[in-house]
Amino acid sequence: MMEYNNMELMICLASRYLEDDSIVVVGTGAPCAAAMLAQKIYSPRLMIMFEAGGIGPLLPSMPISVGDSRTFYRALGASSMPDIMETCQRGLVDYTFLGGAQIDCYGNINSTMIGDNHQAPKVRFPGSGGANDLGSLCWKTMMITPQDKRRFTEKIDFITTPGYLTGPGAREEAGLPPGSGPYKVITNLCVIGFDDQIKKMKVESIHPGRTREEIIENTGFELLWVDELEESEPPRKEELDILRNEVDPYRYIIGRE
Amino acid sequence: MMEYNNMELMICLASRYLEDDSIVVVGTGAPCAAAMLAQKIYSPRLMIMFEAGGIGPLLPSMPISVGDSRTFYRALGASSMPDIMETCQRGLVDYTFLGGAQIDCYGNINSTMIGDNHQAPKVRFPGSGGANDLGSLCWKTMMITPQDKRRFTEKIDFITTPGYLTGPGAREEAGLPPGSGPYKVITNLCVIGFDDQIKKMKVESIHPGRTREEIIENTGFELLWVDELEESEPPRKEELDILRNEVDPYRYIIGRE
Amino acid sequence: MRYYNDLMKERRVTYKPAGKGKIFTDPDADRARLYFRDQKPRKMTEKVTTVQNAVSEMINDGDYVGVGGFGANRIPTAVLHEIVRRKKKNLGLAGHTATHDFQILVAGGCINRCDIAYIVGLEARGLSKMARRAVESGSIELTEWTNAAVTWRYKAAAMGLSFLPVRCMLGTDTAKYSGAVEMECPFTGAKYLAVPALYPDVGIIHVHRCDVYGNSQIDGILIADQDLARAAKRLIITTERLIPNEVIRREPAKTVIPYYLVDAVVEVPFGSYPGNMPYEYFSDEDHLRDWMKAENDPHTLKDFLERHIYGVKDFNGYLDAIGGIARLQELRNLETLVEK
Amino acid sequence: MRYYNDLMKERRVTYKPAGKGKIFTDPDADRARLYFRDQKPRKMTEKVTTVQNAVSEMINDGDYVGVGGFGANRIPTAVLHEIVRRKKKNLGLAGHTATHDFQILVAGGCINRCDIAYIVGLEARGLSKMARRAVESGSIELTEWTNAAVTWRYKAAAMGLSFLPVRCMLGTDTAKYSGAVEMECPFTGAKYLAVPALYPDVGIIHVHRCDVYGNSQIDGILIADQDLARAAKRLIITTERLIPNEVIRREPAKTVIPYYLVDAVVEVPFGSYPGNMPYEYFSDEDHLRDWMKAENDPHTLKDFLERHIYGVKDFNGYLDAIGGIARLQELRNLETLVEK
Repeated sequence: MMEYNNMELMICLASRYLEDDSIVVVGTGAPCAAAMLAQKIYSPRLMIMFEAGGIGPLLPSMPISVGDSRTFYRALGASSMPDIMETCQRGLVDYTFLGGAQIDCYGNINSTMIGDNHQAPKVRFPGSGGANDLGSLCWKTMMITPQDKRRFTEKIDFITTPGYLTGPGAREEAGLPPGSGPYKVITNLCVIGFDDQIKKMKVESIHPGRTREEIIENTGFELLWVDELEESEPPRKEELDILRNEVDPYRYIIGRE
Repeated sequence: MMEYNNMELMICLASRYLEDDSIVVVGTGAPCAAAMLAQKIYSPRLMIMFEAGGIGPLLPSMPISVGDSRTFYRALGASSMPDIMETCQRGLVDYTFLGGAQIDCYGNINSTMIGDNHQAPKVRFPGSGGANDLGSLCWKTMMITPQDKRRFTEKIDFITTPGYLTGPGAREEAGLPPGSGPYKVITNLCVIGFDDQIKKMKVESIHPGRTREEIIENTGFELLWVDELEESEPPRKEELDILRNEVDPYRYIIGRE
Repeated sequence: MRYYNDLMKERRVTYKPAGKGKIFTDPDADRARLYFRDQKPRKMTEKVTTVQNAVSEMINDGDYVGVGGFGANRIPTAVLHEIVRRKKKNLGLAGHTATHDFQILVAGGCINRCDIAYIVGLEARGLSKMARRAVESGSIELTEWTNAAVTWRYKAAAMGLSFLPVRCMLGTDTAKYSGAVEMECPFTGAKYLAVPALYPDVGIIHVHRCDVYGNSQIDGILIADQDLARAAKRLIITTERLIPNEVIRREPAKTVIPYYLVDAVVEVPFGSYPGNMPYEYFSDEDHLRDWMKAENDPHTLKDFLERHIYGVKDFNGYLDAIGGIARLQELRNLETLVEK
Repeated sequence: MRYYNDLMKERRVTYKPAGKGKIFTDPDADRARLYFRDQKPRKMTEKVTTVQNAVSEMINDGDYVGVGGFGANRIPTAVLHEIVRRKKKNLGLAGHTATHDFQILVAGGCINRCDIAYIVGLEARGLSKMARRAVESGSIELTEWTNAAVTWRYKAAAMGLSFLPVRCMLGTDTAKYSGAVEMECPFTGAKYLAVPALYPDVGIIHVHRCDVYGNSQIDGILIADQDLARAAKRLIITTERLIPNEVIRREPAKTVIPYYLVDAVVEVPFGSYPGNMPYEYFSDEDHLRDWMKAENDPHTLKDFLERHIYGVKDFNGYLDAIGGIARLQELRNLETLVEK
């Protein structure tokens, strides 16, 4: 078995969920690495978009910004932020990837602040950026995140981006597009989906060497579990080779762990 | 004194009202000829826009369509219809020129139909096109039109484009931008403005050889008259020379009379 | 500093239909989203086909059609003729400065309803008597709008919305025969009309060049085509020429219509004839005049249509009938202002 | 066929503020129209000036500013530095993926209110500790939005409207700290948020090339600059290079910003440094890292700012301080992927 770190594991697992011939809007970092890896192995015609306007680039390297010139290098299109956001709003974008400081059992994400005073927060994060937009308007939202009690909490301090809000029907009730919502959360411990009925997080597979107990210990709310809990398939040699040699040769992302 | 026909007269008079360093949206025909003439004599930096997207062309000849390639020949910009209409809506366009089949004392214009059955009109005209938009959103609307009782009527069959609607305050009441509205109507008989207070047509000058009686006979409603009624200054030699030799050498417009 | 929120509190307002015109297409953004998710091909696959196949497979009787370009400028003539040849019926049309395109479809008896901004006329060329008769006969159901209103209705759809607020049409009969709704601004209380998003069943756009996947470039003004392409449920692109994907990737900012909006691609040189194609060829004013003249008499018109549409196999047959390469070369010289 | 009007009748609906965030700018479209009519120069006149004059004449303490580009891509750095050098105070900012631009203005203590989409962070580079401290101290009044919401707020203004309906932010705390209003679609009854038009007092945009009148071309993605340029009451353009008007007229479709939107033009080669300028030079990641490192300690930061902003005469002085032409040449090679 090959050695790999948590970041490599999460990126490899995430890459397998991006269907060929679909469209994904990604940010910088792990999501972009996952999309690039998917393109190189599983989904050669996966179309990567960036919220600032880049459409289908032949990425020469990992972008530093979702608006830098790599995001439209030899691209199919170089348009604008409203064009990309309206493409999401029109229902043409299948996947997006988000991160965040806190997440709850419904997949609601906080990337705005810790504390209860909005005007002078204990800790301030960047805010939504495009996260709320993408999580509202793309069909399937995925997350790549380390898992611990601080991040996976019963109640997050600020809902920056909607998951399933308060449960079944809540997105639709709020006016968000029916049929959209969180899809997978890929952590350093497991892969989590969402229960079809109650829209809460449901563990689908546990990474090699991790245990159910470890996952429970690192989660601040009660998790659901699929009946036939599987072991996540670890990174394949091909995945790691390409991730390390082609996608992120300078270890900008995979060296971060 | 030089010979000239009605069309030449109207175009020459209209050209004098287009201030330099202003922006005008025009259609094809006489309005475009007036704008071109103004550019060549009085207002070299008058900026001509066309509703389909042309911005500031060096018109090589009279366009046949407001969307043909002449409308953006060596232009400053070649954009889109929403861009031009939004530029009007934003309040950046000073003048526009409209025509129509009927007009009333408030400058409301009908270019849609004659009759009272909308689904099967007695006579069908093209409809608004951009006329309603331009007459709603540009600051000053001008008209070039022959004057007769059929056209200048008490009640028009269909208000395609708003003039002052039912009088003072009516445009604002309807939600149209304050400060916009009809400005001049240039006919084969006279130049008509609008009374500041009651917003009805008010004759400002009578063309050479025409009489007050003739104007009254050719108008289906009561006209106001300025106190110091002047004679319109006839086309100057320079105007006619440039109009005939440079603006409309093939007499597409001025040959129509 | 004034804060506008100080003016804001929960309040009741009225939405009131401004007109009795019918809305011919579904403005619902959620249904459009589901259609786009399930039916729009994300796959970057070759979409090159023939005009015949594009029309027979993608345009059904009863469909609502949006035509690109502007009347007789950059119009998809080949597809319009094929619609007539195949005797498509009961089409709806976005009459967004519909001039020669309207004339063609009405000559074929293809239209039974129309959102009007501009119809019947051919701008400076005058009016089509035939189209006028058809409209006056009451055979076409009519809803009034304006050029801006229709362009904004496309934009509403392109933005993935079900409506947009506009400041035109207010106070007029145009509004009274439209499908707009009176509303007010949530922030200022200003009066607006809301116009419903227009998602046509089919969009047809002629472009200067595209690749086999449909990534398209247009030279010069776009008119409303950047929005129509995004609003249309199905989109047929005809193109002056096919180009390698490599050319698209060389200047990505020139891509006005990306492949994922496109369902069919057809290479049709001179495809806007007798309309103007910017930088390529000018409109054939003689031919357009002949067409209008033929409308003086039903028999003459029948012969004219037989000679140019029904009696020819395809668009190249039409181009042969009007004088072929020699005539097109003249129009090219007219367009480029080359003096010979 | 279903007609949507059959569903339509006059009805009462509710507008309800979704949040308690302040709206810092006037969304009123009529007042904006009057400003544009009376203050926007229609005259196609030379507008070339210096950064110093542009900032002193066109940016006042208390103004609300919209910055073009995207954080550290195609940003008008020279103007931002000059704002800091001149110690402008109490500015409002549209924090539309404001990364290095936010960092510069906060370092200068210039901002007292901010519409947030994205602040404090520098994307993949991490967070600015100094900016974070400033925000956490409560010294900047904050209203939450999203990138799309701010881009659509610009678009509302660019369209000459006072609001637009959007489908983001719904159901979240982002909305609760925004200035959006809950409303519904007049045609479908679907829930929307209305966002107020954002007409900044000043827009500042760096472009690839423009003529002396301000007719501007941008290569690559536009981000939100086509709308910001139209929304801004005053607009300062900095440009990599001035070009003759003749070049503009050769390809009119490339004009993203026409002259009548522009109030001042300044030629600033390398004007987006240390940001990325597409096709010209890549971002200077070393310098951005140095800046972030300097923020670890107030004294170090003071020295850093003195060396790069306060202590240099102008933007060329800054470029000299970071290594001059030699460094810029390296960044050019990085951008164009030339291997040496």
